[in-house]
Amino acid sequence: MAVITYRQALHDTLRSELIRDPNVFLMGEEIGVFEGSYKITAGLLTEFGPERVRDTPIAEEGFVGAAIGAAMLGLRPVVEIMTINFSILAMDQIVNHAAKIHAMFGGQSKVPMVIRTPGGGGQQLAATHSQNIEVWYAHVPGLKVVVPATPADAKGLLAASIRDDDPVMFIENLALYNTKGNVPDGDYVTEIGKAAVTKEGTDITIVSYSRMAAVALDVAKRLQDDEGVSAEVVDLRSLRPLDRATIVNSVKKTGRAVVLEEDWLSYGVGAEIAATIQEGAFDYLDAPVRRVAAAEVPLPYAKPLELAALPDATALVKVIHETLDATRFRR
Amino acid sequence: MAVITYRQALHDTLRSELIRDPNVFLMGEEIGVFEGSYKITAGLLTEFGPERVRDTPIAEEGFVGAAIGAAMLGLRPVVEIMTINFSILAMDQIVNHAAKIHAMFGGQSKVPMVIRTPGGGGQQLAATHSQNIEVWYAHVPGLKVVVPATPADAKGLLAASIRDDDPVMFIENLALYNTKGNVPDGDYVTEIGKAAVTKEGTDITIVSYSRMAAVALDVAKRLQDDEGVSAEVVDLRSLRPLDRATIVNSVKKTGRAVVLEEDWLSYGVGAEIAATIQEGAFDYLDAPVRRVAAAEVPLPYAKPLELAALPDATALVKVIHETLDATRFRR
Amino acid sequence: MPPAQKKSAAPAKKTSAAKASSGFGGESPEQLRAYYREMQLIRRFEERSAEMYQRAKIGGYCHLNLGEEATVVGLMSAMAPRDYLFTTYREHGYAIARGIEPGRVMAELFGRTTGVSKGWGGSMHLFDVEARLLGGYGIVGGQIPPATGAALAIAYRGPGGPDTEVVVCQLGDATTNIGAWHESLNLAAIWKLPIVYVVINNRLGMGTPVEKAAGEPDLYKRGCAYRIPGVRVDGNDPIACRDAMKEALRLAREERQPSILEAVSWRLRGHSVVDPAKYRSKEEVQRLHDLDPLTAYRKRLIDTGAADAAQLAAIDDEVEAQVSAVVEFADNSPHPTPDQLFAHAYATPVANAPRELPGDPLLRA
Amino acid sequence: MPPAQKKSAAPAKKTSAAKASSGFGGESPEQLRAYYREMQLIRRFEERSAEMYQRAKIGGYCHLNLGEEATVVGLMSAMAPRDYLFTTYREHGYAIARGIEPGRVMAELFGRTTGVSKGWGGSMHLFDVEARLLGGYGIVGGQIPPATGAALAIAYRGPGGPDTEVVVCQLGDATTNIGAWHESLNLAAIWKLPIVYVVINNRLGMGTPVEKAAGEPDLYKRGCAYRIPGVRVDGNDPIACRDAMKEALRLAREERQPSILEAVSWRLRGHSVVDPAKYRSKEEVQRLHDLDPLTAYRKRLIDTGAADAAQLAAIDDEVEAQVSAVVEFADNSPHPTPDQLFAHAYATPVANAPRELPGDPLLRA
Ligand SMILES: Cc1ncc(C[n+]2csc(CCOP(=O)(O)OP(=O)(O)O)c2C)c(N)n1
Ligand SMILES: Cc1ncc(C[n+]2csc(CCOP(=O)(O)OP(=O)(O)O)c2C)c(N)n1
Ligand SMILES: [Mg+2]
Ligand SMILES: [Mg+2]
Repeated sequence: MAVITYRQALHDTLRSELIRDPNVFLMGEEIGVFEGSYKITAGLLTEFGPERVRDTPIAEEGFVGAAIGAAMLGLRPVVEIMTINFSILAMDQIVNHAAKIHAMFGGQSKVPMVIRTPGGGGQQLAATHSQNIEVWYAHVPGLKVVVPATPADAKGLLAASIRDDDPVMFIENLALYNTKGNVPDGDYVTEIGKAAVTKEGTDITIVSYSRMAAVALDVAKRLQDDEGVSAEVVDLRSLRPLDRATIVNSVKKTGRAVVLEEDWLSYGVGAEIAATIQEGAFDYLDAPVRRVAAAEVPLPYAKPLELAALPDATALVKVIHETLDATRFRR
Repeated sequence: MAVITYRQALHDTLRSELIRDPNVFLMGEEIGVFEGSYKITAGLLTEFGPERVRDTPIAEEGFVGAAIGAAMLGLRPVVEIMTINFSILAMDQIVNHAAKIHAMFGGQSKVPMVIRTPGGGGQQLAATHSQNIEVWYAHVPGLKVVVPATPADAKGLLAASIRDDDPVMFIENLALYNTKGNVPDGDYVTEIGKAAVTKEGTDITIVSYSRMAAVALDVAKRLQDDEGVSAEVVDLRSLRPLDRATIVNSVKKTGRAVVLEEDWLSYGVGAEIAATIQEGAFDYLDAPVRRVAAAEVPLPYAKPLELAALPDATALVKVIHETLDATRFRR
Repeated sequence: MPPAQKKSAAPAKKTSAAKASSGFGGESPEQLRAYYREMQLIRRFEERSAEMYQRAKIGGYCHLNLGEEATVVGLMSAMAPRDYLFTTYREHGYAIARGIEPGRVMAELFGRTTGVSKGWGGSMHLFDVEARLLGGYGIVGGQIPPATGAALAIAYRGPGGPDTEVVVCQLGDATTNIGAWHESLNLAAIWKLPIVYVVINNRLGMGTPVEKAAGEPDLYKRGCAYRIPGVRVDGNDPIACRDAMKEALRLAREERQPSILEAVSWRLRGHSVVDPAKYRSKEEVQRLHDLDPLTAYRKRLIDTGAADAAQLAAIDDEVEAQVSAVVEFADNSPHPTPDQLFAHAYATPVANAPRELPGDPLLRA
Repeated sequence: MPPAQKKSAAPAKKTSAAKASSGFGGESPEQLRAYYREMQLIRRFEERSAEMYQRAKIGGYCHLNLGEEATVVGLMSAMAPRDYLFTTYREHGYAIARGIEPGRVMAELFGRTTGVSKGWGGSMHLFDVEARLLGGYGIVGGQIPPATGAALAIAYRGPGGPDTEVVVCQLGDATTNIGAWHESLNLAAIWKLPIVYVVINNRLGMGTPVEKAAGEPDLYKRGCAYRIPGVRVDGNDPIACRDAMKEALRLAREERQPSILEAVSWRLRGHSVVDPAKYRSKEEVQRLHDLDPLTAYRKRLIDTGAADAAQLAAIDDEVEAQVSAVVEFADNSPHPTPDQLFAHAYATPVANAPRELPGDPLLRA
């Protein structure tokens, strides 16, 4: 166990997977000489050479598609797309090809590949560079969509993704790279498809993922300390598959739920969570499931506007209070 | 008023808009000489010439992006993308450009364009040609997403979309083209953003859109006739904006709701509907909102598998019965 | 058991004593007649497919290789079994010429479990791991990046040489206008990948002529933007196709030089079986009829003495019987059953994978 | 009021009697000094931008035109006010050279309401309807199809001629490898659109050299796949850039012939202000220093007698003062307020548009 950053956890896992399996290789824009836009791959070109740490031209559709073909021949490409916003250019290869090839050809071909890409807003990168569009991928059968929130999950889920025989969208978050946490040493693999209860509680369930799961945990701890409100936090860890049982069981216990998500409200991840909860825990719910999500505008550059548009701890606390009040919860 | 097909309604509206406004022009693959893959544009090349009915190469990203630029200079392009599956190749232009340009540049430029494209499964077109991915577009602020279910709405909403100053995803459905209905004569424009209650009822609300709204209406009529169950049908007509009030008001009256949708269940349109209902009509709901949606697999080619995967009237009736039974409804 | 299939490399059964002849194109009369047999097999297979579509045995979209038989047979005969092929939705002939039993191809069109893709893919999505046919693809240009990546995998594993593998990526003329082609050619160029891009120039997208769609309609030249060489060949001549393909394969195999091979031919019918091709004039239709590659090749065989009419008639009969058996095999094959719906959901099983059928409750108690 | 801005076409204020000189490149000494002033203005603007970024006055990404001043000024001086410009995220200089008040550009970088995009776009997304700057775009290649479509709109409205409009689409060297470029060039070619694709070849993507990324690194040749002509020009020479641009614009304007203009220069710093460019050797950094286009142009002015040191020093002082005023203007401008969040949600108002802030209930009672 060591305390390292989310970035370091990713880097170390890529490195150890490159060592473990000669079929694993990395590709992406500027991951080699430039060491990666966010420096996740720093040093790896020097250590593993240009065949295994492959710089690509700016051609998202081309190199993501190339990874698919390489995977069909038994390699295990780990592709970096600089940010999730640019994955849109590779969407046809991801959705119409990576996600389809196994089933559409009757199970004859595997596509063992990982696409690592960070999402997230709040960096003043403006409308086209700040999106959280993981819900699109989560909608697509054939993909696995993993959204680690902690350095430990970054490690364990990345190892699992690389060893998985299906295409995995491994979605990071710009604002998480510098966050620190305990990470188990040695070979450490976390099963895909299981949510984590990162804090137990009895009064209300907060469901979240990725960066917002960290915010949720923070808020839950504060509420516990400051107000004696016992919030349970569910960190989804993967959006597809979605661990409905863990969510529903939590709400059966608490009777109340709030979703915290960084994407736009309408048709976002929270919609599925709320829909799941109301179906799975209908008789247990004391109040509607509320969603704390981004305002529905292309994210503006100016800081005051950006702050107003993005969900945060304050908004979450407000909605928790409103939900507790609506059910006459006594603090 | 005349009874015409959905196809004819689209055709006639394109034609009358071309006549009405010289800035309106059509572009897309094979819409001219070939008269359109689904013959919506039959005859228009002959009548309006190749400048206004423009055949494009196979280059979805290129010509959709070109429509954006043309719209910025004041033209009103109406683009046909052969099926919604190919819109994925133009996704970057649609989402990162068409949807962003107005807001990202501080309101200086309008992007008055329409993308017409059919979705839908059930034609044995297999995994890559049978998708219903409108929910992705519905998630994106800056777009309007219109999903007509009837010939009348095809006409009224297409006219509205063409005259609208924002980019509109106008989503048709392969299986609707030959369906017939009453269509008002003359200039007829339907306001975007308002759902329609296509059948009133008191016992249960069925929320749907596009082809499934037609199935829902059928089922509702049958239930009324055969079993005396009074189902109300809400046809969303647009997914963005979503007319939450009409949905919620219906459920406040009926106390029960089912969503019928052709897309995959998880993170589909129905998730937003269910989430909306449980928040907006929490105290009125007698049973959980259930969703009838497609099985979560890449759609297989073989008919028995395809049939098993797609939602239909039988599944809807079953869920309606289960919902009624769960609330001890007496037929 | 599916009906037996003759590999294109195997000599056709002699049905009568052939006129003494040295053949042409450096091939024996036997081999030349085997090509004929293969072309005829594809021809009759496709004609029967059209018929089966009309009889609703086949659904969805269905695109035929009619008019491209010489190209298909010529190209495929040059490939080694170890080479990989990525192709389009217009690929029945390629599958057959790759050595896959035609019965399994027809069964796929029928959507049966005995089909090459077990009924999951249909006409547009033939796949056979053994034959190294790595897919027909329905998204225009969609096959190009994966094909390029397959070549990358070959390069990743070792340097070029006469025994190494090559990837062949087939695409249509109209497909050269899509971005994926550009990105892929560029990758192949800078990474020196063992791949041949074969452009089947049948002069039309669906109804759009190549000159209206491509800024450079001499498609073999389009590699100039990546320093990728190209060659144009008469797609109606199987020998020319084979020879050009051999050289392109050698370049890729031994020199790791990607290239473009453009084969020019004519699509004899509509874009798909449901397209009446009304955009073609009567004269055009007649001209196409005259350009039929099978007629031309047949004449050439007879003119050169590589075959006589009786031999060819015997082959025709044999093919006819084979194709009838093929259809029968497909028609007698079982349909998949709904319990198989989640069989290929994931290659690596995963917790909480959704398996609801439409109308199922979300969470089973 | 934003500080006044000199158009690049306007002669610079004479600060001392100039040596008698006929200038060069067919321009008067006044005009040549005006170019210098413009280049210097961009230089200082960018240097101050870097500084303001370090002081957290500017956020997000920030890409500078340092090293590209000669290209920017040369190209922009050839364009007519009626022409349209689509550019990239590296566009501060273009905005200034297009005649937009630098204060409004800096204010955009500061995210203020007085910014060209009212604070919505930031450094990467400058836009000004009046100046016909139709956007800086942050998605690599994203601007190319819309620029092509703008040219389509011009063609839709009428035939070419000396008074018609042209679209200029600027892109970087590494951007020539993306699919949108291919699709757009092809459309421009087959539709004969009035557009000039200007490739700013600064030899690098972020850290990747052009030779490693492009199969044909002579980028002006890449139009060969569409029969689109191309020209390469020294991007460090403003006069050469201007002249080449004039001809490209004429081709587009009068002959409706799209073309590629490649301007070769060097990026003097990192990809963006936060990139230390560690991938560059010391020698490389020194070499770049020697290639500074401002130093070279300054020397040329003096050598030819088009300016003397005192004149240039005076211009430098003037620019310095101007840029300080620019920063002050930006810094004193108001921030947008959260109540403006939905101001640009839709151009045509629509029923039921969502206007919830994070944490708001979904349906107001
Ligand atoms: C991305 C995409 N756009 C459009 C289509 C519809 N489509 C299928 S085939 C075709 C024409 C392709 O022509 P070509 O490449 O010449 O191949 P051919 O059909 O002649 O063999 C089109 C437009 C598609 N399948 N995918
Ligand atoms: C589609 C896409 N992929 C990647 C990026 C990240 N990115 C921004 S600029 C850049 C390099 C572009 O280089 P070039 O085209 O040469 O322009 P320059 O920055 O040198 O002006 C990259 C990779 C992006 N913005 N968009
Ligand atoms: Mg063709
Ligand atoms: Mg560059």
